[in-house]
Amino acid sequence: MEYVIIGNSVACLGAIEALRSKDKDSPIKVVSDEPYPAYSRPAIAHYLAGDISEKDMLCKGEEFYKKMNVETIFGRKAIRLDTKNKIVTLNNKGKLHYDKVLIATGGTPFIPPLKGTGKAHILTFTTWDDAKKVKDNLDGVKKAVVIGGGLIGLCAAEALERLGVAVIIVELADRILSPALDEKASKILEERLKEEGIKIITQDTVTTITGSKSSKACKAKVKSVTLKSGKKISCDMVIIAIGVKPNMELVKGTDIKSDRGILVDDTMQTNVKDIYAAGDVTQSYDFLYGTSRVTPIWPRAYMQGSIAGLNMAGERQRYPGSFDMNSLVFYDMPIMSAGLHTPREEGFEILTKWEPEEKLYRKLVLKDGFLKGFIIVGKIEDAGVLTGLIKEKINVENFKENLMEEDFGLASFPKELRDKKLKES
Amino acid sequence: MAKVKSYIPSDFNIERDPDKCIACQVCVRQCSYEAHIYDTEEDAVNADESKCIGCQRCTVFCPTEALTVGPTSNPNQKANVHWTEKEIKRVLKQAETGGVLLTGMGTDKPYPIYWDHMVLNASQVTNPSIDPLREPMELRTYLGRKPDMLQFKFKDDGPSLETILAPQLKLETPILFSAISYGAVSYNVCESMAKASKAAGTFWNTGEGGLHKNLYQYGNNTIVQVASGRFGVDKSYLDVAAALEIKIGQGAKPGIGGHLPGEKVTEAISQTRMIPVGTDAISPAPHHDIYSIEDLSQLIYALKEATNYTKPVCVKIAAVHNSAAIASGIVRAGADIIAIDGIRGGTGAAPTVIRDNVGIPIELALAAVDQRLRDEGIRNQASIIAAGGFRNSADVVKAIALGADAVYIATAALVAIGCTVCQKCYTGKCPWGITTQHPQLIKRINPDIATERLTNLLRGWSLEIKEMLGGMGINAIESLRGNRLHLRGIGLTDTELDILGILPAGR
Amino acid sequence: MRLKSFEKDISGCSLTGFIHQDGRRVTGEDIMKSIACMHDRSNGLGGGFAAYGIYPDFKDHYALHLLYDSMKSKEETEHYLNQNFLIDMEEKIPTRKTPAIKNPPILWRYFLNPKRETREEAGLSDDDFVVNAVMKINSEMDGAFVMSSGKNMGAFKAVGFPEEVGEFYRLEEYKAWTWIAHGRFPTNTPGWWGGAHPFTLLDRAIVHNGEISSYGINKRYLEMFGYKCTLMTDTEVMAYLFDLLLRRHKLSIPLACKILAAPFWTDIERMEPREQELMRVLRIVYGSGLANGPFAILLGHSNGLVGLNDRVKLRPLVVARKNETVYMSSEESGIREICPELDEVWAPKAGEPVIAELKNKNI
Amino acid sequence: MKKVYSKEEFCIGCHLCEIHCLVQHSKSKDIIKAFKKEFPRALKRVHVKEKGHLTFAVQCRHCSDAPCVAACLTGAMSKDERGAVIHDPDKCIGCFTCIMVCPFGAIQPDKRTKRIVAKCDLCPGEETPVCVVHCPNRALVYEERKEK
Repeated sequence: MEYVIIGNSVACLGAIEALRSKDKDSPIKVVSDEPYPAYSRPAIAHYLAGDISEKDMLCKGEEFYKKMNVETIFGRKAIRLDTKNKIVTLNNKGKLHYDKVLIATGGTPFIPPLKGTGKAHILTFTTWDDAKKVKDNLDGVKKAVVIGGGLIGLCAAEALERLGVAVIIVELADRILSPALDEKASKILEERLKEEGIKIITQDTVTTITGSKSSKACKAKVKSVTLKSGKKISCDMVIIAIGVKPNMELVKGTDIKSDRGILVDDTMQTNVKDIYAAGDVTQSYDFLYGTSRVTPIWPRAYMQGSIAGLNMAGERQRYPGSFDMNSLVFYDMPIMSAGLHTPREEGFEILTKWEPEEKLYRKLVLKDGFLKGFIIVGKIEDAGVLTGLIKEKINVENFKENLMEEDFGLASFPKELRDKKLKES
Repeated sequence: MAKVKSYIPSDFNIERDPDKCIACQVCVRQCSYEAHIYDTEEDAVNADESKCIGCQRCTVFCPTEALTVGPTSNPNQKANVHWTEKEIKRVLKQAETGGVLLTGMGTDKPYPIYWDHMVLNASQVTNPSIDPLREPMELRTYLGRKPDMLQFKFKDDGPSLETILAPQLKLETPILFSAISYGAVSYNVCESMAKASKAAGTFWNTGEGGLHKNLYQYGNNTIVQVASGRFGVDKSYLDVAAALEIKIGQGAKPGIGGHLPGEKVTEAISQTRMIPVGTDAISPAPHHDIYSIEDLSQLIYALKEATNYTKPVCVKIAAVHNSAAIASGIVRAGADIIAIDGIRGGTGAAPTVIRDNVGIPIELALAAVDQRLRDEGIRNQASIIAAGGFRNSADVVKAIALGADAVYIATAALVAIGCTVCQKCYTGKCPWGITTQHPQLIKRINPDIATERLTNLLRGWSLEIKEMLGGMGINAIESLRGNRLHLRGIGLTDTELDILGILPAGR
Repeated sequence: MRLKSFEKDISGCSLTGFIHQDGRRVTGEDIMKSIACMHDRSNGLGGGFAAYGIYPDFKDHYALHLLYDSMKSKEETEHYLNQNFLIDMEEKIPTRKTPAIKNPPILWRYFLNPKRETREEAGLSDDDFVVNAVMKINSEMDGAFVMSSGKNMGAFKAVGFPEEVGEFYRLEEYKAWTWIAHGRFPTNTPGWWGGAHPFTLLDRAIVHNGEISSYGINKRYLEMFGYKCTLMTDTEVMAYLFDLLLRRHKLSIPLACKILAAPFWTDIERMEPREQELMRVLRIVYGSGLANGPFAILLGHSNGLVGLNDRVKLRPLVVARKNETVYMSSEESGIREICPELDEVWAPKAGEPVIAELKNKNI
Repeated sequence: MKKVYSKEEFCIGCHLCEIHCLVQHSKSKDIIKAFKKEFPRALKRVHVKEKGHLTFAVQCRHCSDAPCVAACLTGAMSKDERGAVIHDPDKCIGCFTCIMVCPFGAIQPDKRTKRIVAKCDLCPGEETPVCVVHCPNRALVYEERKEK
């Protein structure tokens, strides 16, 4: 049995660990266009801000692959997938045979139609290299425009601001971090960011980037951006951080079915036998929505990776489905949101509480006695207990009144439920 | 009306070593009297000494030993041998409350402790002492009515017993846990005594609090009490027990009834006592169906009938002036065991004036009762359990030499599981989780630990008793029982020696 | 118990005895030899003998051996006796002058039976009547002491070494099927004649070597049944315990022995159910009768001889048999001295009574 | 594997487990220094939960399929050879994703820095975790149980 994994992020790690837990010696090859062992993408902003060292960026360290007896082919891109003959072709013409292959190519940054790109200091913010580029080009940068008020946009913004760069965020939507947050939470966060001096422009977007003349000596430098609204903002760096979309180049022209992401069944197998997919590249089951969605979140990717790995190794293991959840911390303000925190349909019971002076926000969404989603700003210590209630589909009817307590946790459970959790864990 | 300004100085000083205190607030959480207060701004712990009862919970639990709690260092200057600080405080207290002063545990008045005026004998030369580590040493004791003689039929295949022996309690060590009611103490304490009794092969006593259904499994090691309030008494209660005890009196409060305040009567307690939740449980001073010895006899036989003569019936009285005559009457009334509780016996709550002034020491009562029953030739007909402030194994040995079959311990048992004899049981806020029903405080007794501590105590005392027996050249407890020749008195008057039936040391 | 002072007679001792189970009667020479050979186990402060079958002509009479300090006490006692008994014969107990035995008291023996009417008034059996008389004389009659009170038997005791005592009483002139003897080693006040062993009540005579640590409770126990322990000796207590158990409670000798030397609970638990229950009840009821502490005793009675050790055997006792004769002694030497060739010799186990009886009980 | 379990019926809410946990994870391992001399103060990894009369200590359950390990964005959470879930503060970026997915609320943020989390490591090197050793009422036990 030969395994090939395309992509080397968290889904890949999950797959390797799962495969090796069942199959100690079949060869595993990992192909990645990035030169590094798996690192923490979500941490690139912290890397930029200097919170975390190079070595600590690595999820498992160099030795992991050796320990797991995995052959790594880093810095090479898989460009073709021959599903008939089970061959993966690399950009160096190299060919890899597989019996089972996992596509974990993640997402690629979404670049909006822009005039005046191709100048220096116009950077995306998805990979470690992106972050490094930003770092290397920082000197002399006073003011940066961040396109996109999503998660990565805000992370980049905070990092830059902490590095002493004036930051303007430009967000197309009417608020930042939609859909991860509801309006209220967005507002609270927006306030907080503004306190720190970050400017936020919503319902607008950059159309043109203007800059200095380019010469042989050096590329043109960014001078300013012009917004759809006509507003012009001078700046000397532009970060494009709108978000990512599933990276599906490899399946183009194959018989592998995809929609907005690669479609997989509950074993993470695509419609083509022996071809699996996991992570941000997939479009998979969300049990709260009851449909398949693209949910580019890290924990989900790991889980899918390991489910895929187990099934590839012949162990039947169903993917229970996941749901959206986010833990955000900006300027020491923790925010968590999970599941259906802002349902559009009827029939949901919504409990909210807002304490302005402490900046405490708590919002729970229930349906038929079950917790479906929540948003918490401030006291997040026991939020995991709520996540558990959603994940384990526990009926909360008879202790609903406790749910809104800031310190709601196991202590607020009915005894039998608490015992079940604590004594049997 | 404005609150009366209290003139009562604090009883205790709380010293906190600032170099050691880490403000972890363990003391704050442990003190059920709120004598320790955490100051959030200062992140420091302060004390309100006026609230301290000196129970030492905080000093024991302080992880850095930063605390010392001792008697207040500025004792009332006015105090003298007659007007002691204690007496002055009592007057002040009553001046401020206008009520009866309550207290807990046994009297702390310095009445003579006769145990400490008796010494034991040991073998030298003419007969060998016995080493309990090498030779068998028997503590097994049977409590119950014994016939004066046994009758046998002598057949070819050997003698066969004609006499039918009255029901007996079999003890592996001559120590039982004395009556402490569920209500006065928490369920966990009861469970611990029950488990320890089972482990040690002895008995515990429900007191007048009834028996919680969960503890029925320990029935074979349980003596159930029938007291003037008749709380928790029904058929199953009598049936499950190993023996029954009619409580006439208690050493700490002879002639006084009991009173469990309503706030202590929780759901579980109301179930067990068979009274409504939250109602005061008041046991009358006398049994209102016992106004005479013949009435007692009727109750004794009523209980024997109810249990088909399968269980010994014990009658417990407080040691008072004419205990001997009373005891003789009780034996003739049909009791199989008499328990005599001396003036130093404990209580969960009693008027201080009663506790400190009514009754007589167990040593004298025991000696008098044993001798009286022998003089009347009825000593076999009932076993004697002595109670009231037994502190150690030597007290036990001396009591048995004076004539007791076994002893009841209660205060010692509670001390074993944490009690510091602070005498505040009646407040229901016992910081050691013993005399309380407070849901937060009762958790402080973990029956696993308490059972272990109680079993250890019984084991330790039993080993010491064996050592003392061996020294006297005796290898069975029955040869010590009533064997007053192994006692000698020190510093006692002729009259005291006479009552105790012992010789002065040197004779 | 109202003790003014207490000086219990503590003593070590030698003891020996034998029984001819065929009823053959022999003179006192053997027994004297036997006890003499254990001379150094006694210290000259007391010796004594009991003999069974010595008064065939008066075998239906109670034979009372008395010692008197003075004529006055003799008159007083005889006055009492005459009131209550029919005395068919009385005489001085024959003795011989020996240097060793100094100022002997007046020694007198009576062959008598209770007066029917007085006894019936008292509503007592003959035995009880006699026991009461013995108690009365020993406790109330100043200077009078009953050495023995059984039928067809007698006790002979004095202060001195046993062999001297035997010589003094001319024991070679008596013939008995059971002889027991005792040499005393008191560790306190010089013994007095009454304090010497054997201790007797009715036909039971006990010689004893040991010290009973349970004396205090044994005594109080007996007092509950009306016994007066005036002599402050363990042996007296032993004698009364046997009297209580055998005569008044009608227990068998084996049962009585199991009370004095009770088996341990652990041993009882190993017995088969019926015996187990029997021993359990025996201990529960007669706990105060347990003789706790070192002892070896010989109990003589009309029909036999019993040897018993305490429950952990802290004192010596050797038993031997030759044909129809059973010997019991502190030391084997005491037996070999009078019967060098033995069929068997053994040391009885702790608390295991050795019971030898006459083949023909009505000689 | 052996884990620490809490018996709430005997937890007296003294918080000694937390105190000794903190000391165990301090530099000096000396209770007085740990509290009075070491700044920032070491972090406790056991947490006494309280509600009315109910108190009990919760620490990491070291789940076999630990969601925090799966969810950790940086690999700061991992399983060691004992099967215990351990946390590498250097890798931790304080995103609190672990907190978000821990169904026990056993992981808590550092109240002061509001970033790094601290969690139970079962006291490596100790035969029994110190919280269990120092619990005065045996409300904490260290034992093997079947996982449901």
